[in-house]
Amino acid sequence: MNAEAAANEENKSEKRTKPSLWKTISIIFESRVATIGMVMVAFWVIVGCISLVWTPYDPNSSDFIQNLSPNATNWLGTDHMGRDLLSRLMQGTQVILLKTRLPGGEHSIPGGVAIWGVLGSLFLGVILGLNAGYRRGWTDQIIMQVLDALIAFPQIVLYLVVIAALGQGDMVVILAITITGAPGVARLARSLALDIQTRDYIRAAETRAESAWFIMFREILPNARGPLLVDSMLRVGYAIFMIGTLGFLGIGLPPPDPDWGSMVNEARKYIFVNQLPVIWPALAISTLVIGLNLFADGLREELMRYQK
Amino acid sequence: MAEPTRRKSEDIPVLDIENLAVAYKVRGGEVEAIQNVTLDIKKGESHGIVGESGCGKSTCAWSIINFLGANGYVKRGTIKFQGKNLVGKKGEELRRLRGDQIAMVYQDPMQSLNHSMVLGEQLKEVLTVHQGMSNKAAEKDCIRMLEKVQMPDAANVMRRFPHQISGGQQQRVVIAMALLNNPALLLMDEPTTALDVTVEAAVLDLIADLRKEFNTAIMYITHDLGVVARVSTRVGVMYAGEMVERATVEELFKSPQHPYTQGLMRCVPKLGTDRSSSILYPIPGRVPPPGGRPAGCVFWPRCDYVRKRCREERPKLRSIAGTETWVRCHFSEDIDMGSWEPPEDLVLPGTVQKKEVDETILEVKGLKKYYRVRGNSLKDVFGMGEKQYVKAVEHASFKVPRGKTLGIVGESGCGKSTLVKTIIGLERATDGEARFLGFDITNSISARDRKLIQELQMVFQNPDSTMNPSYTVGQQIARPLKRFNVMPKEKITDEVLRLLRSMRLDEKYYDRLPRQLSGGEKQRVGIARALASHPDLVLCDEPVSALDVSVQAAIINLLLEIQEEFGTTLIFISHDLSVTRFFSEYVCVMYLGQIMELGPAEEIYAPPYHPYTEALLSAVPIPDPTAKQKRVRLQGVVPSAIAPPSGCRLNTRCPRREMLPDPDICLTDPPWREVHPGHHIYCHIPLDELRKIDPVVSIKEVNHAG
Amino acid sequence: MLVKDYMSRHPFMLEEDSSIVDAQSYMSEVHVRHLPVVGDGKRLLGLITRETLMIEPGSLDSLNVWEITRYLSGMKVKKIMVKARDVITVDETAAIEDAALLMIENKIGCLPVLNGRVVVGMMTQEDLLVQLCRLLVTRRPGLRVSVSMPDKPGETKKLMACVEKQGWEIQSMGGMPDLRDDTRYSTMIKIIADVSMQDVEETINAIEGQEVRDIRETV
Amino acid sequence: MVRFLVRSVVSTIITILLVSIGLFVLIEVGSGDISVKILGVFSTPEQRASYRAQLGLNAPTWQRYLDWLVGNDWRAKSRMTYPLITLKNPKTKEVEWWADVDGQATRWKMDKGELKRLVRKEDGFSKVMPAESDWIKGEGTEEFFWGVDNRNNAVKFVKGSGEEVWVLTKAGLRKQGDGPREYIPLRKGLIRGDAGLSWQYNRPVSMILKPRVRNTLVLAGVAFVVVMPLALFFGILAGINEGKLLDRIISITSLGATSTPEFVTGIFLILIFGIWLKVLPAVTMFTSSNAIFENPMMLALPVMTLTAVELGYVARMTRASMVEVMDSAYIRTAIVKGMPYWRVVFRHAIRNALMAPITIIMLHVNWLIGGVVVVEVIFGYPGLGKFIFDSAIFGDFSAIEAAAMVTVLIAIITRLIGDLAYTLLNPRVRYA
Repeated sequence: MNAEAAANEENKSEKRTKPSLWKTISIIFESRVATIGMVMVAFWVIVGCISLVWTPYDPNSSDFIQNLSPNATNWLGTDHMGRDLLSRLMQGTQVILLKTRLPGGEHSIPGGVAIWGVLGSLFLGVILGLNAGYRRGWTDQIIMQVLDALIAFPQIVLYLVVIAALGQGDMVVILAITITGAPGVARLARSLALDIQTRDYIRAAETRAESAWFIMFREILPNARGPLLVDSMLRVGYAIFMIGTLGFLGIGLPPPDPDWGSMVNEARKYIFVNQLPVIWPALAISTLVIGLNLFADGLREELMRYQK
Repeated sequence: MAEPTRRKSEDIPVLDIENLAVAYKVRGGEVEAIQNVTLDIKKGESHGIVGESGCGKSTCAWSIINFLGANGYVKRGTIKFQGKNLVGKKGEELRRLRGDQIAMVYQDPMQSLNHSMVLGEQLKEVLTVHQGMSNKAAEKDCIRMLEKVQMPDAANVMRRFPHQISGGQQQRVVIAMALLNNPALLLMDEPTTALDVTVEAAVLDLIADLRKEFNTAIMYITHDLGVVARVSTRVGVMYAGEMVERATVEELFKSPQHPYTQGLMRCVPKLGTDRSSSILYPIPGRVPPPGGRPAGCVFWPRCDYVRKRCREERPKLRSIAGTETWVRCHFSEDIDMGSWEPPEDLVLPGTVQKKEVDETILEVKGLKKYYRVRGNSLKDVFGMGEKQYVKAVEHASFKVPRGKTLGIVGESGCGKSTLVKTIIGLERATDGEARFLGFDITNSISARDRKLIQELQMVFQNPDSTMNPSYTVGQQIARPLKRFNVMPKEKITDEVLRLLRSMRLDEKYYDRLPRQLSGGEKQRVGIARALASHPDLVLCDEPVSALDVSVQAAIINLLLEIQEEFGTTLIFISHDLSVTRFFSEYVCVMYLGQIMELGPAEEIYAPPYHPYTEALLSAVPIPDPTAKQKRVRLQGVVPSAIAPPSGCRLNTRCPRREMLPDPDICLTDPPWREVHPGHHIYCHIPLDELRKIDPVVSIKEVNHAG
Repeated sequence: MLVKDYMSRHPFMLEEDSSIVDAQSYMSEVHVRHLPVVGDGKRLLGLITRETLMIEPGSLDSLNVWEITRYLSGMKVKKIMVKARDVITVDETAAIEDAALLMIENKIGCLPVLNGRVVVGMMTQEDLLVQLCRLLVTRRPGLRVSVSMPDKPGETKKLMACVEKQGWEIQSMGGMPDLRDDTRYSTMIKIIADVSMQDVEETINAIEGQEVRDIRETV
Repeated sequence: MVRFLVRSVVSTIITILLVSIGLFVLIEVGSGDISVKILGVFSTPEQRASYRAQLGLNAPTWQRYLDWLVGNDWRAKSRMTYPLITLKNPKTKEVEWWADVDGQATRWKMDKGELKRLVRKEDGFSKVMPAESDWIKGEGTEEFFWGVDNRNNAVKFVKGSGEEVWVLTKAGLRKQGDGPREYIPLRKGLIRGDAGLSWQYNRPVSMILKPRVRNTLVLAGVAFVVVMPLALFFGILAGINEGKLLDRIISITSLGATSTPEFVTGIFLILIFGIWLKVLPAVTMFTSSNAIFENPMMLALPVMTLTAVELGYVARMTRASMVEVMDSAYIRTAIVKGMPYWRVVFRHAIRNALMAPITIIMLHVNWLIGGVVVVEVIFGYPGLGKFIFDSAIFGDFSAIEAAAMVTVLIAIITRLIGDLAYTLLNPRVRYA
C-alpha cells in the first residue's frame, strides 16, 4: 500500500467545509481571560438592550426620596434628586454603546457614540495606514508627518479644542473620538502593512499586476484584521473612558439622557452625604473598560497561538 | 591502526543518553516530543544528529542542559554526563555545569548575542562568573580564544557590538564563547544553517580543528546530510522523536539500514548528478506531529516495506551483528537497498531529453540595477551629499532558450534575487536591455501589457508566506485565472481542480486554508498559482530551500514534470549548488552583483573553473563522507555593495589571484573568456592556466537508486 | 611532547560537597582511582584517591554500625580530600618527562594538570605507559632490533646511514645508556622491510663497533 | 546617528508647524464668526462688522495665521511713519505698543476730526498734543495717517472721515465717532512669546500662562518621579515571574488601576484620605498660584491620582517588554552560559527590556497631560490643564490656542527626548 494514499485517506475523514464562524468565535472560549472579559462586556450590552424597552422606573423623574440606600424598591438606591439609580445606570449604557442621537435630537441611530467613534477612526486610520505602509516612500512620510502632528495633541486637549470650536453634541464627540483615534489605528495598520507587504503572496499579487487598492484591501487588510480587531476593542474602552471623563467635566454628551460620567459629576457634590451615586457609575465604567481590556488581551493571546 | 590499549575509564562516554523521553505539557494533556532516544558520545568525538524538522533534534540537545521551558520535562530515561546522571539536576548545580562543562551553540548568531552589550563583556563574563577570574585576565584569555577561532582583529572585536560584525564572525564569537571554559561537551544546534556556503565551510573547518585541539565531544545537530557527512564521526538519524539508526558516518552513507535513512539518501541530489542521469525519489507522506504518531513503528505509514508486524509492534533499537550500526527496524536485514524499486503509483518525471529548440525566450544584455542609498553624514541628510548606490546587479547578460532551465547560484547578497525581480518587473532596471518574447521588459510591471505579464510568473521561496493566509487554496489559484481572463468564469472551478490534481493534490484541498497545509503542499499550491495563467517563463526563487529534504525532492520532481508537460522555461535561483546542478541545463554563477561564470551546467562543475566557482564547489557539503574536496577558501568578508571593489569584484578575496604575474590587473575589468561557445568565464587568469587546476570534487560513483 | 598533548583531557571530576559514598561509587563506575575535586569553574580544590577514601578505623571506634553508615553518608568529600595546596600538580606546558619525574620522586600515581588554577586534564602513570608504548610502537608488524654501540658521537649516524642505504623504513627508534656497561649505548630500532632477520643482523653487525644484541619480529 | 537626530528635529519642527496650522484652522475657522460669540446673538450686523474690523478678522486666514504665529508688527511698520516700539506698563506689567517720535513714545487719537498725539510721560500717563502736521497726502484728495491707538492697534486714520466704530468696553458695546478706518491689532506672535489677549481675563495670555505651566510641570514632574521607579519595578517583577501568582496579582491590579478613570480615582482618594481618614486636605483651596510651594501637602492627592492611573499603564508595558525579552534567544544564551539568574536579569535583560517602555512612556506624556487636566479640575489645581478647561468652557480662543500649543510642545519635546533616550540605549541605532 502506498503511504501517500494512506495519508490522503486519513485526510478524507476531514469534512470539506469552510471554517465556520462558530469555530472562529469558539477560540474566544479557549482563553479564560477572554471569556471573563466577554462576559463582562456582554453583561453591559444586555443591560443596555433591556433598558431600551424597560427600566424599573423613569430614569429622569424624581419619584423617590432623596439619597436612599439600596432597598427592595430601589435596588441601587436613589440620588440627590430622588431618581432611581438602577434605572439611570441602565439608561447610561445606551448613549455609549447602543444609540447615537442625531443633531436636532429627534432621531437616533443604532450603535453608541463610542462604537461609531471607533469605527470612524478605524475607517480613517486603516485607509491612511495601509497607504503609508504599502506604498512607503513619500506617501508614507507625508501621512506619518500629519499623523504625528495629530498624535502630538493630548487627547483631552483635542477634545476640549474641538468642543470649544464646535460646541457639544453626540456627533462632535464621535468626531473627536475619530480624530484622536485615527492616528493610533493608522500607525498600527501601517506597521502591519509594512510587515505583511514583505510576504511573498504580496509579491505574487504584484506579479499579476494587481492594483494597489486591491493589494491593500484584499491582500493585506484581511491578514491585519486580527490585531486591528483587538486594538479596536481597546479603543472602545478608551472611548468609554473618555466619554466618561468628558461627562464628568460637564462637556460630554448633552442632556437629557444620563451618561455615567455626568452622573458622577452631578453626584460628587453630594459625596459627603451619599457615596453610592458616585460608586455605581464609576464601577460601571471600570468594569466595562476592564472587560474590554481582558477580552482584547485574551483574544490577542489566542490569535497569536492560533497563528503559530 | 592498532592503538595501545586504552584504559577502561577512557571508554566511559562523555555523554550517554539512554531511552530518553521528553514531554511537553500542553492544554489538555501532554505530548512526547522525543521518545526513546539513545546515544553516547565519547571524548573528542563528533556525533552528528540528522533528521527533518519536527523530529525532536533540538529538544534532545535542550534536554541535556535541562532547558525545556516551563512546560517541558524529562519523562523517562537517563542522561549521563561524565558518568553522572543529569536528569533532575537543577538550580545552582545545573548552572555550574552550563557554560563550564557543557556549552551550546545554536542557529542564529545574531539573535543569540545580546545586541546591547559589547562582545567583550559577553565573552568575559563566562570566565569571570565561572572561574572568578579578574577582568583583565579574562580579557587576555578572551582575545586569545578569539584568535584561536581565527577572528581578525580580535582585540578590537572585544569592543564592538554584535551588529557591527558579519554573520560568520558572530558565529565565531559564539563558538569562542562556548569554548572559553574548555567544556567537555559542546552541543551545536544547526550552527551553520543561517550562513552562506563559503562561510559555512570555513566554520566547519574551524569546528573540526578545534575539536582536535580541545578534544571536546561534540553533538552536532543538522538537517543537512552533506554537513553531517563532513563533520561527524558517528551519526544518529532521528525520525518523529525517535533515534531510528546510529552508525559510523562511513557505514551510514555506504549502507544505510533503516528504510527512512535509505529514503533520505534517495532524496538528495549529489553534487555532479543531474536530471538525465539520476532521479530523486521523495519519501511519500509527511512527518507525523508529536501528538499523532502511529502505533507500532513510527515510520510505517511512509515505509515501502511495511508489514503487519510493523503496524503492531514498536521495534527496538538493536545492533546489527558484526557492525557498529544500531537500527530501529524489525526487518532491516531483509531489506536490500540495491534492489529497491519505486512504488508503482509514485509518479516520476520523465528523463527523456527534450528536442532542441533554438528559440531564445529571454535575452538580457548589460542589465544594471542600482538602489539609491542615503549616507549618514550631515550633508546627506539635507540631500547635499554625494549620491550613493548599491550596485545590486551590474552588467548582467545572458540568454535563456525556450523550454530550458537556467540556474542562478550565488551567496546571499550576490544580486540573484534582484536580477529576478528586475526581470519580472517588481523593480525597474536602471540600465541595460532585457527582452522577453521580443518585448522590452526593463520597465516596471504596471507598464507592461497584461498578456505579457501572464506569460511571466514566479514561484517563491518561503512556503509559509507564499500563500495569503486569509483565502482558501481554491480562491488563490482562481485569482490569476480571473485576473488574466484565461477562461470563462464558469470553467474556472474545473480548471482549478485540474491544476490541483496536476500538483498531486486532490479536490478536498480546494476549500482548505493555508494553515491546514504542510510546507510542501503550500509550495505546490504556489506552483499551481504560478502556472494557472499558462506562463512561458516561470521564475523560481529558491523554491525548495525552505523545505525538508524529502519534500524538496517531491517539489523538484514536480517542477521537472511540469517543464516536461508544458515546455515551460524556468529560471531557478538557488544557493544550493547540488540542486542547481541537478535541475538546470545552464548555470550562471553570481558574486556581488556580477556574473562570474555562465555556461552549460556540466561545464560549470568541471575545470576550467572561475576561482569563485571553485571556492563554492569546494565549500558545498556533499552527502558522502568518501568524497574528496580540495580546500579552497575565500579570505575575508564580502565587501559592501555600495563601494564594491573595482575591476573584478572578487579581487579582495580571490584564492587564485597569485596565479597572475601581475595581481594588480585584477583592479581592472576582466575580459569575458570563452571556453566553449556558451561557456564564459569572467576572469583575468588565462584559460590555459585555469584548465590546469584539478577538479575540486571527486566522488566515487555509488548509485543508491540501483 | 608536552603534558598537554598527552594527558587525559576533560577528566572526571567531583564537586567538594559530594558525599564520599557518591565519590566511591563514581570512582568505580568510571574506573578511575583519582578524582580531582573542583569548584568555581573547574578550579582545583583538592584530590580524592582510593587511599584517601579509606578512613582510619580509629576515628569510627566510638560509633556503632548504624551510626557509621549515617556518619559516612553525611560526610562530604571536602572533609577528607587532600587539599589543593598539598596536591602535587603539573602545568600543562611541562614536558612529559618532567611529569614522570614528579611522579617518581613523590611516589604518586597521578598528577592533575593545571592551566593557571583550572584543571584541564589528568596525567597518570598509566598515561605515561601508554605514551611509552606509543613511543616504541610495539603493536605494528616489523623487525625489532636492539643494537649495542659505543657511547660516542657519530655512532647513531653510522647506523642511520646503513639503514638508509638498504632502503629500510624506520618506524621508530629509541636509545639509552647501557646500564651495565657505561661505555656503550643501547639503541632500539624498528624497521619495516622485506628482509630476513639474518640479513638485518649481518648488515648491522658489519658496522664497525656495533652489534645486534637482539632481533625479533613483532606483530 | 547624526542623520537620525537631524531627522527627528526636522520632523519635530514640521510637526509643530502642522499642529499650529491645525489648531488655528480648527479654532478660528471651525468656530465660525467669533464676533457672534463675543458680542452675543443679539448684536447687530453693523456692530459685528465694526468689531471684526477692530480684531483684524477681515484679513485672509493665512495672513491671520502668520500674524498669530510670527506677529504683524513688521506689516504695520512698513506703513507707519514712525518706528514702533514696545514698552512695559509699570502698573500692569503688560506690554504696550508705542511709536517712537523723536525719542518720545507716542500714540494717536482722533478727537472731533482732529488728530492728536498722546505722548507718554515718565509716570506712564500721557499728555495730549495736537498732531495735525502728521497727516500724509494720499491718492486724490485723501489725507491719512498710520499710527498707534491706545488699544495696541496700528490704525489708519483718514482725515475728515470720522468713522463710526463700536467699541467693546467693560460696560458693553459703545458707539464712538472719529474712529480709524483700518486696524492691525499689533502682536509679536506666538513664537516671540506673545499669545494675544485673553478675553476671559482681559490680560495677555502669556502672563497668565507662565505660573500655570510651572505648576503643572511641578505636578507632572512629581508624579513622574513617583511613578517611574515604582512602575518599572513592578513591571519587571511581574515580567520575570510570568504566569506565577505574583504576576497575576500585579497584572490584575494594574489593569484595574488603568481602567478606572482619573475622576473616579480622584474622588475616591478624596473620600478615603480627606473624609474618612482625614490625613490629607480634602478640598484644597489654592489661594494663589504659588500656594503649592507654601503647602506641598496639597500636592499629595493630585499626585496619588495621577500615579494610580499611570502606574498601571507603565507597569503593564514594562511587564510585556520584560516577558518578551526573557523569552529571547540572547537570554537563552546567557542562561546556557551558566550565568546566575539575577545576573541574567540585571545585566542582560533589563537594559533591553527598558527600551520599549521608555519610548512608550515618552509617547505617553500626552496621555499624562490628559490625566492632568482631569486631576486639576477635580482638585481645583491652578495648572495648565485647568486653564485649558476654563478657557474651553469660556470660549477664550487666544488662551486655548496658546495653552494647547504649550501642551503639544511639551508632548513633542518629550517624544524627542524619548527618541534620543532610545538611541542612547540601543547601540544598533547609535552606531547605525
